[in-house]
Amino acid sequence: MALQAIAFYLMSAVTLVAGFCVVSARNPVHSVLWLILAFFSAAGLFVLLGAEFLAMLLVVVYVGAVAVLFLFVVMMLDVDFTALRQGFARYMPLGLVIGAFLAAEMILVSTAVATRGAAKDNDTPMASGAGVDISNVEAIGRVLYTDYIYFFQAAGLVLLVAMIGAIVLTLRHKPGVKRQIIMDQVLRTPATGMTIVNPKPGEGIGE
Amino acid sequence: MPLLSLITYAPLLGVAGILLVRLFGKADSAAGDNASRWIAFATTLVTLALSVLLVAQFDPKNPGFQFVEEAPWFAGLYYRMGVDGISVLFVLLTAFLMPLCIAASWKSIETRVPEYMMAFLLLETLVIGVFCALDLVLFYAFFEFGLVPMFLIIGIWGGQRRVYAAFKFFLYTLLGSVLMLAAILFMIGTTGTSSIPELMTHHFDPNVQTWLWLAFFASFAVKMPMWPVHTWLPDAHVEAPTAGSVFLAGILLKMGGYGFLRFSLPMFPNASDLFAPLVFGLSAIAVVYTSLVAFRQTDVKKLIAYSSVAHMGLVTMGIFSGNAQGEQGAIYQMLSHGLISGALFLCVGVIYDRMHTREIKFYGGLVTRMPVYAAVFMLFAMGNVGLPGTSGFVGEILTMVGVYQVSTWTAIVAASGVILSAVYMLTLYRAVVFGTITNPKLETITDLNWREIAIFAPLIVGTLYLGLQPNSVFDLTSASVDQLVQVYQAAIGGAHP
Amino acid sequence: MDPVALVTVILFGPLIGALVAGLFGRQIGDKAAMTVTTGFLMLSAALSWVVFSQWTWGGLEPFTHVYAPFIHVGEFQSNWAFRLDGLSAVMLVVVTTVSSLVHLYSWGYMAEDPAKPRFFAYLSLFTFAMLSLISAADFMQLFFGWEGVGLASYLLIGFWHHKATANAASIKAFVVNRVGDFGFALGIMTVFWAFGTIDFATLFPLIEAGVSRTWEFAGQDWQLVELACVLLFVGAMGKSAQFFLHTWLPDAMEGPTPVSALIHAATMVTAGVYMVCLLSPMFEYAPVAKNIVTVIGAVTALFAATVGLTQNDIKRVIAYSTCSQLGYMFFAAGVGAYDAAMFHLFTHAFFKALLFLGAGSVIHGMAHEQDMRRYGHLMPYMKWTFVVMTIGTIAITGLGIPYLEWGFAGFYSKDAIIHAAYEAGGAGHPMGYFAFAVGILVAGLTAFYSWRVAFFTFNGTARWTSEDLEHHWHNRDHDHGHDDAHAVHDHSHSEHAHSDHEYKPHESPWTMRIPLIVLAIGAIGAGFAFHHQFIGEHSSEFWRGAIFKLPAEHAAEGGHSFPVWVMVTPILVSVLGLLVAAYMYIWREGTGAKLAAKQGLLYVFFYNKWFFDELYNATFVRAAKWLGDLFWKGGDQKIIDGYGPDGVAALSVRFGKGAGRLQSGYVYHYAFVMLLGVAGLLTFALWAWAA
Amino acid sequence: MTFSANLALAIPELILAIGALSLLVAGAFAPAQTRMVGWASVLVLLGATVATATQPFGVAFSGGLISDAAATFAKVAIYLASAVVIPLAQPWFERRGVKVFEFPILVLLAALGMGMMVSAGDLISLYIGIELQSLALYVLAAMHRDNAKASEAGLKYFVLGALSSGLLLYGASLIYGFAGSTHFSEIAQAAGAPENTGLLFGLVFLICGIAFKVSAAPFHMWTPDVYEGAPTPIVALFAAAPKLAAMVLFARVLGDGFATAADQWQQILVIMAMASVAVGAFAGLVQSNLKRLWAYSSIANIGYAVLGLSSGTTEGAQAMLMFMVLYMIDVTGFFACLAALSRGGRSMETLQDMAGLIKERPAIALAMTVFALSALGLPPFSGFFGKYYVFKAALDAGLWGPAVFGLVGSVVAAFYYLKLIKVMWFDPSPGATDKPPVEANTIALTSALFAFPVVIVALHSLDMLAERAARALGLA
Amino acid sequence: MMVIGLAHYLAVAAILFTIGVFGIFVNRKNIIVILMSVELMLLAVNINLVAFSVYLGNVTGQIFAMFVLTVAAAEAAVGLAILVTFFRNRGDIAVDDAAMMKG
Repeated sequence: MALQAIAFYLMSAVTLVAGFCVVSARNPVHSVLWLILAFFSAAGLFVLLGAEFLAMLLVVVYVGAVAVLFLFVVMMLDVDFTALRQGFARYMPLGLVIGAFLAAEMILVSTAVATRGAAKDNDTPMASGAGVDISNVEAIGRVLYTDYIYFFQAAGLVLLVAMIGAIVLTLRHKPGVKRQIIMDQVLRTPATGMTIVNPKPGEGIGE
Repeated sequence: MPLLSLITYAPLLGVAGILLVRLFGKADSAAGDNASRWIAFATTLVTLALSVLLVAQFDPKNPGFQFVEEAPWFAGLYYRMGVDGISVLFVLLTAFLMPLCIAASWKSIETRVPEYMMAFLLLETLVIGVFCALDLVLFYAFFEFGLVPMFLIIGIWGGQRRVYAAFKFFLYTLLGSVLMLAAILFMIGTTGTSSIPELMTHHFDPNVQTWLWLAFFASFAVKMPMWPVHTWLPDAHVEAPTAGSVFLAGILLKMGGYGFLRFSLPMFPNASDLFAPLVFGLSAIAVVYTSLVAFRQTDVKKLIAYSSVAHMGLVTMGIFSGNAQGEQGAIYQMLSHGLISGALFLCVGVIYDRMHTREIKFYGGLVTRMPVYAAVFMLFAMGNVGLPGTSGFVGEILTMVGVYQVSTWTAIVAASGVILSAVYMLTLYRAVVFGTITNPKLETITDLNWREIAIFAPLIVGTLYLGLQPNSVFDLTSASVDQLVQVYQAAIGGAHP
Repeated sequence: MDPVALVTVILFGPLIGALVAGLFGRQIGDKAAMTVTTGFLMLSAALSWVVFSQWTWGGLEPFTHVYAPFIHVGEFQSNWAFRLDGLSAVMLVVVTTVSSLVHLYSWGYMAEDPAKPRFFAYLSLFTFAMLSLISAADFMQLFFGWEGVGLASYLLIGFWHHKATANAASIKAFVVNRVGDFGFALGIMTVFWAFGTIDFATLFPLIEAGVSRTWEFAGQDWQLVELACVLLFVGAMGKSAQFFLHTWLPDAMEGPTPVSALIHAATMVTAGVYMVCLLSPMFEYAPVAKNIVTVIGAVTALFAATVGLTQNDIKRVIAYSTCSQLGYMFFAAGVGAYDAAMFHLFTHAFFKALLFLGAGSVIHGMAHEQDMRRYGHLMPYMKWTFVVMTIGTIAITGLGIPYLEWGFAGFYSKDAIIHAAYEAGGAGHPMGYFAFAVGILVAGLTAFYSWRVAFFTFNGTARWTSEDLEHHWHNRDHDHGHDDAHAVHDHSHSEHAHSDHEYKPHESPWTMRIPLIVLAIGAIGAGFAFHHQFIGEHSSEFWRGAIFKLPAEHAAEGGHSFPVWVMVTPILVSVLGLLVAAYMYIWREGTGAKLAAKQGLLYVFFYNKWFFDELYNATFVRAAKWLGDLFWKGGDQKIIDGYGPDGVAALSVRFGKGAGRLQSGYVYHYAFVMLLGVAGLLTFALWAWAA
Repeated sequence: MTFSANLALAIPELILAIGALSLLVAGAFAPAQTRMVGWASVLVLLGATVATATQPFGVAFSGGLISDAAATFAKVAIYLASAVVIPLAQPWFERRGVKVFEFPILVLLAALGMGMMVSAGDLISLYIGIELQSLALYVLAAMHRDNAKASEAGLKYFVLGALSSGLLLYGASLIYGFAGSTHFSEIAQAAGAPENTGLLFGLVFLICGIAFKVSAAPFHMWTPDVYEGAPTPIVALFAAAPKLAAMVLFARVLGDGFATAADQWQQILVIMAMASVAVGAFAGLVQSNLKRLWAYSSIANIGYAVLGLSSGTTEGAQAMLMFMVLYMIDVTGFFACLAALSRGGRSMETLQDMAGLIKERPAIALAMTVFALSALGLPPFSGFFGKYYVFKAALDAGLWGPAVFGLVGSVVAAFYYLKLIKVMWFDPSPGATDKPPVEANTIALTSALFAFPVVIVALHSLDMLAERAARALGLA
Repeated sequence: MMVIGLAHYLAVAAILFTIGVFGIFVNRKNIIVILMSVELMLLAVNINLVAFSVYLGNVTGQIFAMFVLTVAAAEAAVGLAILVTFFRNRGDIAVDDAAMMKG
């Protein structure tokens, strides 16, 4: 029990500190790295809870994809980071007060939910799913493609939107770049490849 | 034959006609403008003819609503039209003034003529609709929509500060009427009906009545306008084109009084009784206050506008007197004010068209150049003063007689308006018409032309006829008014006859 | 002829004349317009005399003929009608006779005016209004006529509308009359409120029963009958130029002189008296109101006489004289001698119209000079005028022989009034003796100023030169301030009787002289001819109930058993006035001027009309202007608009700008606001759901 | 329930999804045929509309999808409003050199998301629906990618939208934790129980999240900036269909999930409604950009819709539905007008640009006048009837103060609508405008005709439909 | 303290959420950091969901969390794409710069 507690405190502390550093780091690259740390420790918390599949997803999806994407964009955009540093402190005190206030309220609310809600009688984590012998992955797998097929497909469409969006917004055909279009080459005939002009005296060949 | 709908929407046919002209003709062509004028004029004449037919077929013995049309609309609301002795009069007044407004704009409006004519015709439809509507929401729709054409008329064809005046007019009245809307919705919600005749017999709890009354009052008091929410009127009048002023004074103000008669008294009798002293007080203040203000004006139109406020003060007090003399007097006063103040604005328009200023100081000695004009102006000035023999007198004396029995002091204060109106009106007349011409620009001013005489003629006849034979109107209204008074008195347990 | 038809012709004849002349005057020409109006008036006058004689000797019974309904609203029932009774019969002849004579007179007097049709139309219109007033069967028609004559008066006073003074005077007349009408209207309302009717015939029988109705105000009960009578009398005060509301009458002399004769002497101004007499059934039940009438009448008589002593404008003197005589009539009515009041009204119409028209004749002859200080020694130039003016003066001063019952018109009526006042005093009327004393005193003053006018004008030395007249004649176009001139567009010098180009006073044409002669006959004989009917032994059968007296007061009237001094004092003071005037203006000519030059306190007070105009200017006029400006600029613009629409609009825009500043464009601000919203709503929820 | 039965209830969604996918493929192979893809998308949307109108009612996918009168009502409106945007926007983009076939597909997917929202019976479908819709809209806002304003608008929209999603999710997690389920029906049971505080806190977060989507104050801050920056035809989409979807979702959550706690959320909604009206009315007074102005106007109008909903009755829900549908037509028409107008190739977006429009383009100016008056709530334009329902519902629910507040707010707002009319009618024109494209013109004028006078006759049937829809929403 | 219950996880999530929120409205430097803050918020929500799921013995929460993850990834992609567009137009991603439109 104690070990679990220690693990919990350690990992949550890491998560929170890393999270704070994400926000407060001066260099965005550092922020991304802190973000990755936060995800890792959060994944640890998931494991602690017994949600191994989610933990794995978090690491794979977030660290593997999202965080790398962030890193990529940060590196790609040629931003002068030194110029971005001003103006943090001015806004800080008020933000802190509001943040603290909000946090206090949310903790209050969370406690209320924890003690009065549907989960109030459960002091210890339960294995999710129908039976104890079913693993976390299996439990999810059983419902994901049956009960939740609708959401699953819809989530796929969300990803499709993201894909289309990213393409629409960022894909550029630079007009100066010459591309090889095989079809055009194959379909080329003498009729399309050559024009016969009959220039009159003094006119030359127009465009 | 759905006569009321026909009268109401007949002007829209004119609008359609002008639209066609506008679509298929060249923009801003003189021919198109003329065609628009003639179409508008013909349409208003047709409407007038139909209204006369309406009055002819109207049964004055029947105190209830006649020519009722009914069709379900939505959410339990109905398209419901009908007239009683009170509203038929206002329909006639509207139809009567409208051709004059069009004729008065014949030469003085030269820009965007088709739009102007359409706005006026639309206005006619809406105003007649207000007087005919027997469903709360329908009434409100006509009532509110009327703001738009008037807004455009003031704003497009108005004077220097037309934008200010148009906005003030619109927002002032809108603020009043949204409160009325709240009351209307509440009434529909609690009674489940929006039929005005039904609501007239429905008894609201006195406490509820108080609030409803106040909400309706907010709208109608602004519309009348009553002191101290009258300040939009002088601005609107001064800036509006002549016909706009005529219509504003002649018809639009009457919607407030009509509203009091149609809603406040029969539907909220207890509240009306409760608030009558308030109305009396405001009206009495209005009469004296605005008369004094009128006395100090330097702008002819503004002076007449303020005088309108004073006259409307008499109307409100007459309405809330709750006896036959007061009600009839108020109705009559509205009718007469429609003619007289309309005519006075036309009188101003005549000289404004010629000189393009309304400053009193600019004028003087017009009588030597414009004797006919002087005579016409004199007649209406006297009507405004309430000289017996003109329609102005009948309304004034009856309202005061009515109020005197209920609130003697109010009548006494209001009667002092009789003196003050003479003061400002005669001072104005003297400054503009009498004396010798001192302003060289006036040397060439011309007297009324035949068109103008033709416009004034019906007004002159009307003013004098109504002044000498008011009973022909009372015959029309008395059944409805008597019923109104009876219901009201029964509701408040009054001892008055 | 059927009396209804007769009176209908009488009533509408002048209206038709007025309409024809007024609407088509330009088309049909001056002569035709004048002929039509004068013709109709003559007809009316002739028929009026027929009606009057039928009434007096032919046993015509009172009747009311309804032409059409006027206003019928609930119990408020009024009709267009003609009520013929003793009072209206008397008034008929007065009005139509004087009016027709004035019409005729105006042919000459207004000969050079370019707007003759308009003038005649106004005159006829006035006559119609006056006739509808006297023939009213209810208060509404009475009020109609009442204001109608006011309108005509306004139009005629301002007839020469290019003159600023005429315009001011006309407005003043109208407005002051309106003040009276304000009371009148309220009086009508009180009557309706108290008795539920405005029809005379229905009303009068109800009064005795309704005396006890009261209106509670300021913790006291006010008797409605008293209130109504007082208010109605306010109307009478305005129309008849009684004290406080008299200021318009002298100014009304800005109008053409025939107008002064017709409206401001003979007819319109007597409407107040007529009304009080007509309403005698009410006034009899309103002792307080009667006292007020008496006091106001007496004070007016005195006041106007004192002012009349000092004036130099010939028409103004006569105007004040009118005012004063009206005072007589009122206090007569106030003490209950309605018949005497009516009789004086009747005789006064003749001699006062005569005096005015005579004065007009003088003015006409003197190239429209009205200042008596520039007259003198006119007798040789205008003998006719002199004679009729003297007759008029005798009539107004009431010369006659007391016990012989023989004298000029004024003698009968004025003495009757003075006697009635004395008698009322004896019968316990609280104001009777006061009125009597004033009556005696004013008789003396009247004699003085009336003779002063006569002597100042016709006798003594000529205070004019022919250069003056010539100058006057030529400059009248420009001399608007004082000149009672004809219209500016007149180019008809040659028509005037100055062929030799030497300017001197001249006699008026025959069209003007005939009316003077007719009126002079009336001034001499009207009293003698009718005093039996009006106030004498035949009076009750003459009036036939038109005048009502409560029996208690009626009993005191026991014939002519007055003390000798009461009988002779009026005539003595009149003679005294005559002598003083003769002394000052003939025998010691110049005494008056010397007195005036001293500027004594009393003289200044009188000369400036007791400073009423100044007082009213300083109070009402300035207060109205000040309040008007205050309400307009302070009330409407600063307070109502400032805090109302304009203020709210400005405030809204400021709110809008504030909201706009919040919308800074920075995404972190937006996020911050959202967070504030969440925190706020959460907190609200915590707080609201805690219960 | 068989899978096919489930699918039968999701036919409109299927049509949209399959349509989007196939058009994506088609577009990828024939990128030049953007117009064709566009019209095909319109057909897909119309097909979905027909399918919606004819489909049976029921609950599918373990409560994730609800097909009922409310969903049908809203979906028809949403699909049609979305369909209108495609022909409106494509020529607009083409004139500005943006020729992408993905645009109609994104609209299809957004419509699909909105459809999911209005059919949501579960917190997860709620969330995914919202995100599907939002992501598509973020992209659409920034679609005019060479335009600095558009990308800034997209960015702001995205950042704040993500924040709101976070709030919404946090609320959803609390609700799930308290109720033990994500199904509205089970949440309703928990909400009915005593000591439901935690659930209601979750609800506050959820409300905040949805309020962002409808842009109710104080979650409105994005609206003016996004409206101003985003391409005009896209704003026509933003302002109409998603708002309705979010409002119906709102009603569904509150009605299906929290009907028993109506007293509690009513107060919050009233506050938001009043704040929205105030912000919309006052901040609009000082605007000179019309799109921005209309953003504030929409904030105020959403305030009215929320007010209607806050009455917590079926009548209130009906009022909200009526109001939203009528408002959608207005706002679509208005932005169609703006999209139709240009002067010398430059968009006309400010008040001053509209000077003298009545002379230049009488039809469009008249249409804009109608929309302005309708938004003002002046009878007999459609906006009035919307307000009629809303205020009647509020008054019947005893919300006196808020109703009067809202009415007075509408008077304040009237000022800026009048200003627009004033500029168009009273002021002289600075110069000729370009010929408006036929699609935009048609849409604008049709909408205007609906706003008046067609609405007068349409009201009767709309009333019935909305009433049926409102009854399905589970409010008392 | 030693027994770790649901409330503990919820508290951690609440604080993490606040940090995320805080990051959005306190940050004035860099829009990318704002996007990362959003990810933190979603992470916090996921902790909530998973914790509930576990303590309720109900797999829905985990599935919900999974969808949240999916959507978060999509959101990140779209967000970054928009950011890139913005950067291309403005040459900068300072938060203060994104204020062309205001008022």
